[in-house]
Amino acid sequence: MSILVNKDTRVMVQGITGREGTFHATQMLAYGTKVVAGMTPGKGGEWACEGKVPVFDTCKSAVDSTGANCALIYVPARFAADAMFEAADAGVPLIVCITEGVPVQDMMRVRNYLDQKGAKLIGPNCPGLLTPDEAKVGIIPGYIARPGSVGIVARSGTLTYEVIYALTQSGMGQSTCVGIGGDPVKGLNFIDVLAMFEEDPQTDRIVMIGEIGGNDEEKAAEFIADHLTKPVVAFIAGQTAPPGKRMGHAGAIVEGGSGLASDKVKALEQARVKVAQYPEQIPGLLA
Amino acid sequence: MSILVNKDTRVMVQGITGREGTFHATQMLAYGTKVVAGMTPGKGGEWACEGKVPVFDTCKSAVDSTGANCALIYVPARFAADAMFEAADAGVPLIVCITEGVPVQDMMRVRNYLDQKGAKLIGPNCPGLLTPDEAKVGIIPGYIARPGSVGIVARSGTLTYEVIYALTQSGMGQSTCVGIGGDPVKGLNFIDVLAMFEEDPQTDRIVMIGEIGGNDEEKAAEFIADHLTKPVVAFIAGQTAPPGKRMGHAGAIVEGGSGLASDKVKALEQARVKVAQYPEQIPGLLA
Amino acid sequence: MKLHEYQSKQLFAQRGIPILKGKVASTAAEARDIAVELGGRAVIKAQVLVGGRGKAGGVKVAKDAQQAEEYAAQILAMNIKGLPVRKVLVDQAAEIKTEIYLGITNDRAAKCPVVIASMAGGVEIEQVAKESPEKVIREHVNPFLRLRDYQVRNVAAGIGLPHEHWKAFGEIAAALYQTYWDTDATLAEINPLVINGANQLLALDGKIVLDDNALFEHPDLAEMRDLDEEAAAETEARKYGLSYVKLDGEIGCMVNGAGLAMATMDIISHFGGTPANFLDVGGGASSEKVAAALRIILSDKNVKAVLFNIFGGITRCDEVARGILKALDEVPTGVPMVVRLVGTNEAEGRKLLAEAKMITATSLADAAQKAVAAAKNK
Amino acid sequence: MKLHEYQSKQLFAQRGIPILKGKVASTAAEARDIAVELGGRAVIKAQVLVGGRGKAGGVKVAKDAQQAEEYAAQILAMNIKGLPVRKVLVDQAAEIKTEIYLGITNDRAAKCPVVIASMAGGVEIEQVAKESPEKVIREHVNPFLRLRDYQVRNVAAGIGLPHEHWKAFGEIAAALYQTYWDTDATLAEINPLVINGANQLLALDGKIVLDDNALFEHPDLAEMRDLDEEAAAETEARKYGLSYVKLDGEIGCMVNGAGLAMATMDIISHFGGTPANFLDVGGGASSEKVAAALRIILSDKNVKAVLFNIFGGITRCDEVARGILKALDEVPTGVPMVVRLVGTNEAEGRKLLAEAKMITATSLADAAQKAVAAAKNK
Repeated sequence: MSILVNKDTRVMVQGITGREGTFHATQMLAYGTKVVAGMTPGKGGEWACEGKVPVFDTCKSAVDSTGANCALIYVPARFAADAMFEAADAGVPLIVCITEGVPVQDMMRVRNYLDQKGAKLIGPNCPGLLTPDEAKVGIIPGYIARPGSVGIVARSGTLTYEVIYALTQSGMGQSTCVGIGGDPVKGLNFIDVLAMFEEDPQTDRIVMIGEIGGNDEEKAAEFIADHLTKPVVAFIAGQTAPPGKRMGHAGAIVEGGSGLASDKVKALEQARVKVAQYPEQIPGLLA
Repeated sequence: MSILVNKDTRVMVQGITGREGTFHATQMLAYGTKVVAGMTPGKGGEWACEGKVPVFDTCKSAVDSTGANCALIYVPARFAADAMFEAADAGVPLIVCITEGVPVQDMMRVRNYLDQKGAKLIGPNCPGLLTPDEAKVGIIPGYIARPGSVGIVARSGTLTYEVIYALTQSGMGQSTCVGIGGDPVKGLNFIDVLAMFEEDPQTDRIVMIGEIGGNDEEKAAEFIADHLTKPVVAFIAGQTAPPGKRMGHAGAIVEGGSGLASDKVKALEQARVKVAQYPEQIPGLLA
Repeated sequence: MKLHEYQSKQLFAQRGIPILKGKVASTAAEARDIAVELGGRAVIKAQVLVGGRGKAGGVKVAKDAQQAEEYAAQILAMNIKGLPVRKVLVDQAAEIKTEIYLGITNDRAAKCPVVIASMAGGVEIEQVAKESPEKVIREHVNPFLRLRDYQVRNVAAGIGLPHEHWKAFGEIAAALYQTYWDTDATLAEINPLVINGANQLLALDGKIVLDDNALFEHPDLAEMRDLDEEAAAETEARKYGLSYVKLDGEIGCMVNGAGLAMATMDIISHFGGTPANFLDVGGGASSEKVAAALRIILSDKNVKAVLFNIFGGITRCDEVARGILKALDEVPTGVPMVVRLVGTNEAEGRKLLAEAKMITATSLADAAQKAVAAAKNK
Repeated sequence: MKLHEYQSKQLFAQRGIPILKGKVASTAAEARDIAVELGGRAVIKAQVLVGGRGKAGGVKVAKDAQQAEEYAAQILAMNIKGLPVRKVLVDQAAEIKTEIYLGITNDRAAKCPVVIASMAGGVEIEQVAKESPEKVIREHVNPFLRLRDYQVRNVAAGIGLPHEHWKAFGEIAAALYQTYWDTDATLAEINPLVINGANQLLALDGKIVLDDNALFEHPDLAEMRDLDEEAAAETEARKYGLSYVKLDGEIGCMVNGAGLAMATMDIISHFGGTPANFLDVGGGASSEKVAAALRIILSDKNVKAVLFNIFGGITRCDEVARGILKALDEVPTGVPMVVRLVGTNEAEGRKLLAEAKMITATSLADAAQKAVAAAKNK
């Protein structure tokens, strides 16, 4: 078992004929992921990734023809909202948006609409999902991961890699790695993913990587205290970040005295979550 | 039992300080309906209907203060959409809109939003609801009705009265009378109300009054054939209406060869529904 | 409210939909001048608010200005489905390679706009839908999201439009949706949307039907109403907020409520009479409104009897009775009147009418039979 | 991106929000002239992109033009929280009866806009919310429905605004929402919204923060950025699409990924060093971008060591290595460099850097400790 994606996940890549789209779709195929369709308007009928993936003009036709049940989005930010609307309208139940820089007002409408449609969203501005040896849906480097029992959920992409790498080095494999992304308005949040890991029989421990901005970590701490039986280890990035400055991610900003790393650490510790001081301490805290 | 409204229904009247709002709210009070609140922006703190009903500035404050669970709307057409949005946002589960002339594009957004909120809508452009001797929510004249076991659902207001009158004259009382309204995009439709009557223990027979335009009657016929055990008698107005002309109601128009009365009668007869040739035949067909 | 082809195409062109050059003429001489402007060859098209003008001979291609004048004269002399042709549109002629249907309308059942398209354009879409449903593509539009680019691509892919036309098609569809939404239309249709000899997309014909309920938001569009195209009585009725449709029969009807008004027409027909009109005086009808309604009914010279059928809800029977008496004061008439008043304040209403010499009835069937009899005796 | 008070109020005024007459001055003499225009009495307000200018003495009421000049001179000589004041806004003075807070921002948790209001205006709303939460009213807005009139009434009723002000308040709230939505703001705030001596509502102060992700849609707003208000290196970084924030420490950081960049700063601090900057070279960083990033880091004279922490995902380690080598060619430096490369094409990257004299590390802790040591030895 695992969560969200596995070897049966059938992926449609939106923006497959772009440079990054082609590169990562090829890597996903090499990893063994079922990339069943590509979508680029006006290129329907072509083939991508050296003839391995049929390209469609619309999500609707891609889904109708291939039974894709997961959309992976690599289109430029100005087209990202429409790409998500289109995937949801085509009936895709899981949408993963890698694209960075999507305006937050776009995302408010997207989330509202996707919730109506019952479609799950991961991202945007995220590295996607990885269930080791089953499916790589996004840009997490596959070779650093090993199958195992640790579930990872993180707002940051490269920090996710860092943690996967550290776990693998320590001999701890992963059930599923979920990069939920660094935007203020996004799809699945900590709580949603934590609940899935709690239900997943393969997962026995969880790593949660937060950062400054918002109060999702505080809410997750409350949820952990109330609903989780599996041990959770956390790390919060941005202890040294100055207030009022956006630290790369649109969501990573301390504003009006809220979103502080110290508050998040405190909330998590109150929920009896062990909090690492730097990523490489995590394997030790999990053991 | 009855459907939708009964003696416990707590009604908030939006537009209570208008001429029609005051007139009908007074009639409703006289009938024994629990009119617990009025709403007119800027008149919060006043009292309507000779000091019997407190007026609020917002639906939110009216609902918070009085526990109203049904909104009745008498505001002019250009404010009707917002009145429905406001009632739904205030958490009112049943909204009845008497107002005629609401633009259909407004109604498409209203229906979409109310469905999201889980609020039931009756109307617009309808006479409202009457559960004899329990609650009058709208403008159906109370004195023509008697409690009984016939459920009535109709697109037309005065035709509803006509049928209630004919039934009462013949000694047949009514469980609930539902005027769903004559607009092309509206709240509850025949199927929704038929299903409620089927579930209602008090109702043992049903009268359905349709008219030209759209194909709701055809769909209702299908639904009756598949799901109803109680006998249904129908009447369809507009046998002699010329095509391409809007017959009063925004929804009453034969267009592009669809919406014909004859097609509706045929569909109903195929579903073994007895169809009256004029309203006064209905009591005979029910007996 | 229906707009003419030339009006619809103006609204399209304002939002960037390519149309052919053309102008409206009311006389054959004007048509000739326009044809000269356009270079001679022209299409002459009757502007009437009914379908089927093509089959009726209301559209002709003229090879030069002389012929344009001749054809315009012929068409301006026509009656199409009872409507006299008062204007023609004189358009450039186009070489047509493909005829596409593209329309946006309200889907009552889905409660949202729907884009309808087909490569089988140029004929009525209802006919195509009936005969070859697989040729008709429908795309529902969320009224909050509005028409998205990908939905237009769904449509283009669905009808099999070649890629080379997608960009132009997308712009036209977006502009058509904008027209539909901006004008509160219940239908905005391009039929045919053609691909011409130069491989360009052009709206050759256009049709817009506006939502009467939304006209208060669009005074500019309300002014586009062609009063020549409707009975004078209908225009008059609108002034008073009355819903009136003229029919060909002998029994005038004044009813409150649209459904009851239709039922009244039907029952007249059931008992062997013919209704002269549909008339809904509306809820809460004042005596002024009732008087105006009676004047309008009696302005129809075919009317041999009048049936009043009032079921009081918002409308109060005494108000209606006063209106009838007032109207009879103003418009003395020998036409027999049958009155049925039931509902709110019915006793007061009956009392008021007691003195006037009117035939009264309590049941609808009784009232209809009396009206039919009165009209026959007249 | 933050806008100045005077810029925010311009955007408000364009949408009909009443503001006081006023102009921006860069010199005391200009301030005097503006005060003369305004009739003498004026408020002189420092225009800096940080809060708390009032407490710092950056707002003063001058009784005449002479005093306006003096106060402007004083304020233009100030530093507020490290930022030099380069402009003052010279506004009409107003008699203040009531101070209201009215703001619209994005509610991350509710995933929609939220209107926030309080009768306790004039101070920071976070403070009011903490001390007297019952005084703060919140109304969530559906992003498709947008702000409706009844929601504004909910807010007005919620804060207990007297009926007489509802109309003006409603118009201001609607215009504020329009400003917020049109500009893709993450915050649009009027604080205080005052009721003046003549019982009128006026936006006395204004603040807009724009969504950097949406600036591509608003080139006009992007041009309003005040480059004087940020470090030159931040301006330079933006040109290259780099996320850079200058800090006060000694160890320059070049990292890919915002989270990892923060974690790198944190671990430097954990091991006793001080980070000189936050820098995210982004996903798929090209060698040009990396070279630019290095130049920017080294332009900070406090930097005593540089830590490269690259975890390859979209970013490929060999590309990064090439960028580093290219930058070192262009910007010869004696600053010690610690490099940690892990992930996609890590072997190729390491090979390329093998020849350059760089301190390498594999673990993050090791890299941080080496960087801290290198900076101390320098």
